[in-house]
Amino acid sequence: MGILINKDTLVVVQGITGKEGMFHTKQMIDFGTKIVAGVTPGKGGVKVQNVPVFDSVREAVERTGARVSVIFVPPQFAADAIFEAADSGIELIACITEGIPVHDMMRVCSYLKTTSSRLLGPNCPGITVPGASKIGIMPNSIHLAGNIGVVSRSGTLTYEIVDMLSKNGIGQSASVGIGGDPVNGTSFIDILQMFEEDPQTHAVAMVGEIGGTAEEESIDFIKKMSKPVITYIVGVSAPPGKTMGHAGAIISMGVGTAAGKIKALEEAGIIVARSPSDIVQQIKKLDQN
Amino acid sequence: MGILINKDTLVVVQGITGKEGMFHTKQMIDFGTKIVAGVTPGKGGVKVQNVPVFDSVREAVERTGARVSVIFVPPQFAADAIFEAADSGIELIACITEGIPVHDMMRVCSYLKTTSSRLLGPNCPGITVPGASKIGIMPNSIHLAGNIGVVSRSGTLTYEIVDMLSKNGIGQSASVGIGGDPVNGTSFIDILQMFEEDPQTHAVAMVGEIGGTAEEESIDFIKKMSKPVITYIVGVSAPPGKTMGHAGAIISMGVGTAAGKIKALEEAGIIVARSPSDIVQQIKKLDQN
Amino acid sequence: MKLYEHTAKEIFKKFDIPIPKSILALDVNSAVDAAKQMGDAVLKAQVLTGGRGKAGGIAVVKSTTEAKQNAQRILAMEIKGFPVKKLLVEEYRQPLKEMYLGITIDRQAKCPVIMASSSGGIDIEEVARNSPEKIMKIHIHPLAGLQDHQARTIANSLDRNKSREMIDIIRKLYRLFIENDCQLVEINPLAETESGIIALDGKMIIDDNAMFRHALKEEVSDSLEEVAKKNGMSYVGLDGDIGCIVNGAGLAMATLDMVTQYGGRPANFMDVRAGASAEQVKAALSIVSSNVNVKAIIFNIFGGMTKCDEAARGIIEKIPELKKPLIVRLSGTNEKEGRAMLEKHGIHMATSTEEAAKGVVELGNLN
Amino acid sequence: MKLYEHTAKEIFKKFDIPIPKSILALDVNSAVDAAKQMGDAVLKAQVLTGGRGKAGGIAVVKSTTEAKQNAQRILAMEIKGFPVKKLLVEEYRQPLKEMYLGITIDRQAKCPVIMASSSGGIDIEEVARNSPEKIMKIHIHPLAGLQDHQARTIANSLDRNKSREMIDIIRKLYRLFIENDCQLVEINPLAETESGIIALDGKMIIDDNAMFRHALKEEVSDSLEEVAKKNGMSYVGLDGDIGCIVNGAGLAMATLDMVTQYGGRPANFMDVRAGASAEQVKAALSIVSSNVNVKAIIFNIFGGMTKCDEAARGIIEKIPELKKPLIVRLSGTNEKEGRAMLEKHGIHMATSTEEAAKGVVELGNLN
Repeated sequence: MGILINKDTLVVVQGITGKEGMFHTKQMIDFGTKIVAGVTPGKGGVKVQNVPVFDSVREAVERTGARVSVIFVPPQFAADAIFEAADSGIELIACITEGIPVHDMMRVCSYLKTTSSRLLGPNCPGITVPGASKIGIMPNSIHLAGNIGVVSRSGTLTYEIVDMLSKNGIGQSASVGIGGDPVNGTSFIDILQMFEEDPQTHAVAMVGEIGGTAEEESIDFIKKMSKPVITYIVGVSAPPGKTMGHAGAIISMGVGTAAGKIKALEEAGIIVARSPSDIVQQIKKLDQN
Repeated sequence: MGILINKDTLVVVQGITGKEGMFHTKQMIDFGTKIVAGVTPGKGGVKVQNVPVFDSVREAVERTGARVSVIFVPPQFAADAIFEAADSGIELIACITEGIPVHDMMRVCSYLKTTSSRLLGPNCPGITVPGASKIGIMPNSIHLAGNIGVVSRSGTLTYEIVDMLSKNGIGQSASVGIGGDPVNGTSFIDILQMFEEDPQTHAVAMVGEIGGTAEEESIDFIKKMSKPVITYIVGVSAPPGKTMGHAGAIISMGVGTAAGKIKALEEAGIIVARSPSDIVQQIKKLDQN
Repeated sequence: MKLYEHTAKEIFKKFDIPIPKSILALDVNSAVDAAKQMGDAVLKAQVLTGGRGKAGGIAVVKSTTEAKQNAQRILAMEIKGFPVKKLLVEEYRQPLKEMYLGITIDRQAKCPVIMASSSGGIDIEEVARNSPEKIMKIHIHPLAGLQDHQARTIANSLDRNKSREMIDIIRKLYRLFIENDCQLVEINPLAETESGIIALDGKMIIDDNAMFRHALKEEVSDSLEEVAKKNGMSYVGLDGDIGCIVNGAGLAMATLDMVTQYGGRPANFMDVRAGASAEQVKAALSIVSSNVNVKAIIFNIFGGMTKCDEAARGIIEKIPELKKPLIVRLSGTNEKEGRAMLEKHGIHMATSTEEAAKGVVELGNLN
Repeated sequence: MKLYEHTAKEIFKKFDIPIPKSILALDVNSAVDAAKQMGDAVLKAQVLTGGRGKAGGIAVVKSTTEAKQNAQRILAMEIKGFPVKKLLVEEYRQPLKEMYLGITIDRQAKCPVIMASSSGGIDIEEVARNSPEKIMKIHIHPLAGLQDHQARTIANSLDRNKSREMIDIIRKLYRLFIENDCQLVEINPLAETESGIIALDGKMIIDDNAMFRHALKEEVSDSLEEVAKKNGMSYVGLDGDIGCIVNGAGLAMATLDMVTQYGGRPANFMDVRAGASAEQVKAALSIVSSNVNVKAIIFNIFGGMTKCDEAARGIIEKIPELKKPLIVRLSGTNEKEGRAMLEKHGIHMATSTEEAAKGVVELGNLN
């Protein structure tokens, strides 16, 4: 079970011949992920970690049946890599790359609406379904199979929380990083919906941060969910963001602070944990009820 | 009944202050169409045929509740007029304008897929539901309410056929011109589907012509329909089309001739009439069966 | 609008697509002078039709004598009815490999499609027919435009070893296609030569509807097609003797079909378009009747945008100088007014296309 | 990257958006010379922050004496911590009406949004708060781009009588926004003057991630923020005494929150980003420890892309010159190797963010 991927998911790694691509291909294989192909334009024909490399995603898909892609290509080529994956029929595209221009991402997201591909990220750690498959860069050792869905805008903070859950014997149905960029492919609500529908998931930990309104937007959905959601918002001690001129103020009108988010969540009756260890406590409380 | 429009349809005329816009606004009003607004940028505030004119479609929609638009603006501004209608929540856009650049239409059609608007045309005579409403430029006098759906790529040829049907006592549930341009909004199949679902329609007359593959593409759909479809293809005596270089030949590989279309239709067991009066005869035959 | 090879190549040059050095020559002497400057040269007939190579309209020349002989010969040719009035004199570039690269519009997919084949040259249509798998087709999203991965895929299919050079040409050609409102742009052959990849031929067709945003001038021509176009109408000459004037392309084709069914042979296709004015009607009658083969004219209007009284006014003004018998059918917008005007002048009238077609064939047989 | 007004206006000029005549002055004398050339002139402090008008950083001067006095005064100012080093000297243009026009990115809608108000000027934020209906917002489809009807709607909302002039400016500003990868471009006020509509101020923020495709040079600066940026890291100075080095913005924020919860006050935010090298770790330690207020440092890595042994290598190489107490937490990729290396050097270790945060606050209190 779990969401989005399972143990039979066939994966292509875009940018497999780069340093990060190579390293994490090995990590994913060690985890048990079925990496069936790599892509680096111009390097078709070689092998990396015993995985065949192709010139294009289309070729990789035709030859191996891959349906999920994970992207490690540098930011200036990453938008094109997403376009290529979508045009080649990839169903789930996890883009790890950090630093993609936001204008590129607006075009990408607009284009993806015309396709049936889902984008996770960019600037995200990917998704791990313990005991089944891992797409991305979360450390292999931190996961434990179980019934908590974890979804987060952050990378390393997700590891911290998943690690703490596991060390406290609380397993995860899946851990998902949706990415920290202002414009991204998959929202909190998308993942909450999947956890709501996944029989293995009993409760969800949602980790938000300052900036944007992604957390506030999820409130209505969370209230309708049958499963408990524990939230945690970081950035309480952050200084007021660098001003974005009047336009930022007009658009956001003061939203985006941790205090504002926590207030909105609590007013809606949603549990807000105060630290990673508090998440653990809150989940333990759920079990007692 | 009928399709797409009915007697309560509220219509805005884009380009109402132009010569054609003014003339056909009057014609439509005479037919019984509820023209509630006109739009010509910069002319907001005046009245044409007692219809209030606005600067923008959004304003027209907000003030009058119009849900259908008919476009008479010159070809160089027509694509923008379609964008504007779609962005203002218009559900059906009938674009009468002839001569819109095909590159504009590719962009328009691609954009419309991201909206819920349907485009009829461009370069089309619009749609008439006898006794209910007329959107476009078909002559008022030729229609008779009844049970035949008419759909055609042509303008004036549609009038000829509708006129002949009416003079022979064969009424129409609706007459629709989908337009003669290479890239357009609504296809034969779209309209056939509506006729199939419309209880008032008992049979359909579909009028095609040389060029493209719109007729061939409808064959599979027609075969699945519960209602009889009489087809008529013009251009049998037309000289071979001006060559479009190799690319045209590679793309079309000889398709697009009237002979080819007629052959494909007849091989699929679909009735092909040989003249407008033959359409009448074929429909009369249906009634006898 | 179809462009001559030399015009297309001027546009290629603007977009920085590599082409051979060339000079346009309008007579034998300047063709010979040009060839001298090129060393080995190719003389190419400039005509707006294909198949000129097979017709002998292209010659490689290695001496002044050869240049003169061939320039004289080609400038005297007529290819598929097009007299050769211009020669493009190009430096000769030996192709090591001939490829095909074209962009056109896929009506069904409603988007541009790039086509490429590493087997280019004069037999590309045969390749398309017999080995369609040798032609790669890539559809381009009209709003997103050409993506890098698409250019790369096409480039690799043409020549994986020249990928970078190829991607560059593909991107430029796509930009050219978009910025010039092309219905077609084609390089065949796109040749690999010792000094790089180069467009040895160039074909462009620009959307007539988009001419308002381009500064291109059409070649001066006094053909009936051109005269009609200038008057906002569409005319295609045929080899029969029944002149046809109709509003709307569909009804015009139906009218021609009817004339043929009744045993007549249309002398032309003419669509006066929607909303024709009296002036346009007069021009249409002048154009159609100026064809000496025409024995009788059918004038068939079903008015929507076009008003029958406006059409009648044009006909009546033209009648005195019209030497050919005419049958008129007017229906639709302002039909009564139009018919009443014509009846006063005793003009043959019909009430349907079929009746008019039958009538005009009879008039033609009498004449 | 935030641009100075004068840089933004140079870009406005390239895109043919009307701006007043201006000269950039770095000292009083050249400011006075420039003002002389303008007749009535405005001196404007060039600082990368808002509110300079209210702070007195703008002055209209009508004489050489006034110019000199004000140039001296403003060049001696510091506005919200930014010393004024440059003056933009502009010809004075009397605004008859002040409007607002800005383009930014709507994260939620994932597209550009154009904002316009006929009530522009320094109080625009108040307008936004109290009369949001006075600000028109139009979302632009990222692939289709700005449509004419959208430009027209915005133009009409600003000034229906100057629609054509306004449409032109809106189109140019949108093109500027796209072609420069802007996160924000803003004209406030966009002024109507006797000689036409003109951009009296200009603000631009360019996406740091897109700098690779732009030739803009950043202002030279030796702030810790800039040094961090040059090393591929992100640093924000705060006013506490606990130095913080973390990989990942989310974990960094959580770390600061924890330090605060345990009673400490963070001296900075620092994200060393994913995949930091030993060199970057050393640079991070240098930057954070160079702040004299720092009493203790927390170094918190949960490695995914970042490898713990690589981080440990950086720490160990830096230890000899590091004068401040340090607590290190290493988890994730190559955790064992990293921890083993540090243990050999007797460095304080923690196993979670919370433990490390608690530890660093204790170290700070000891110091």
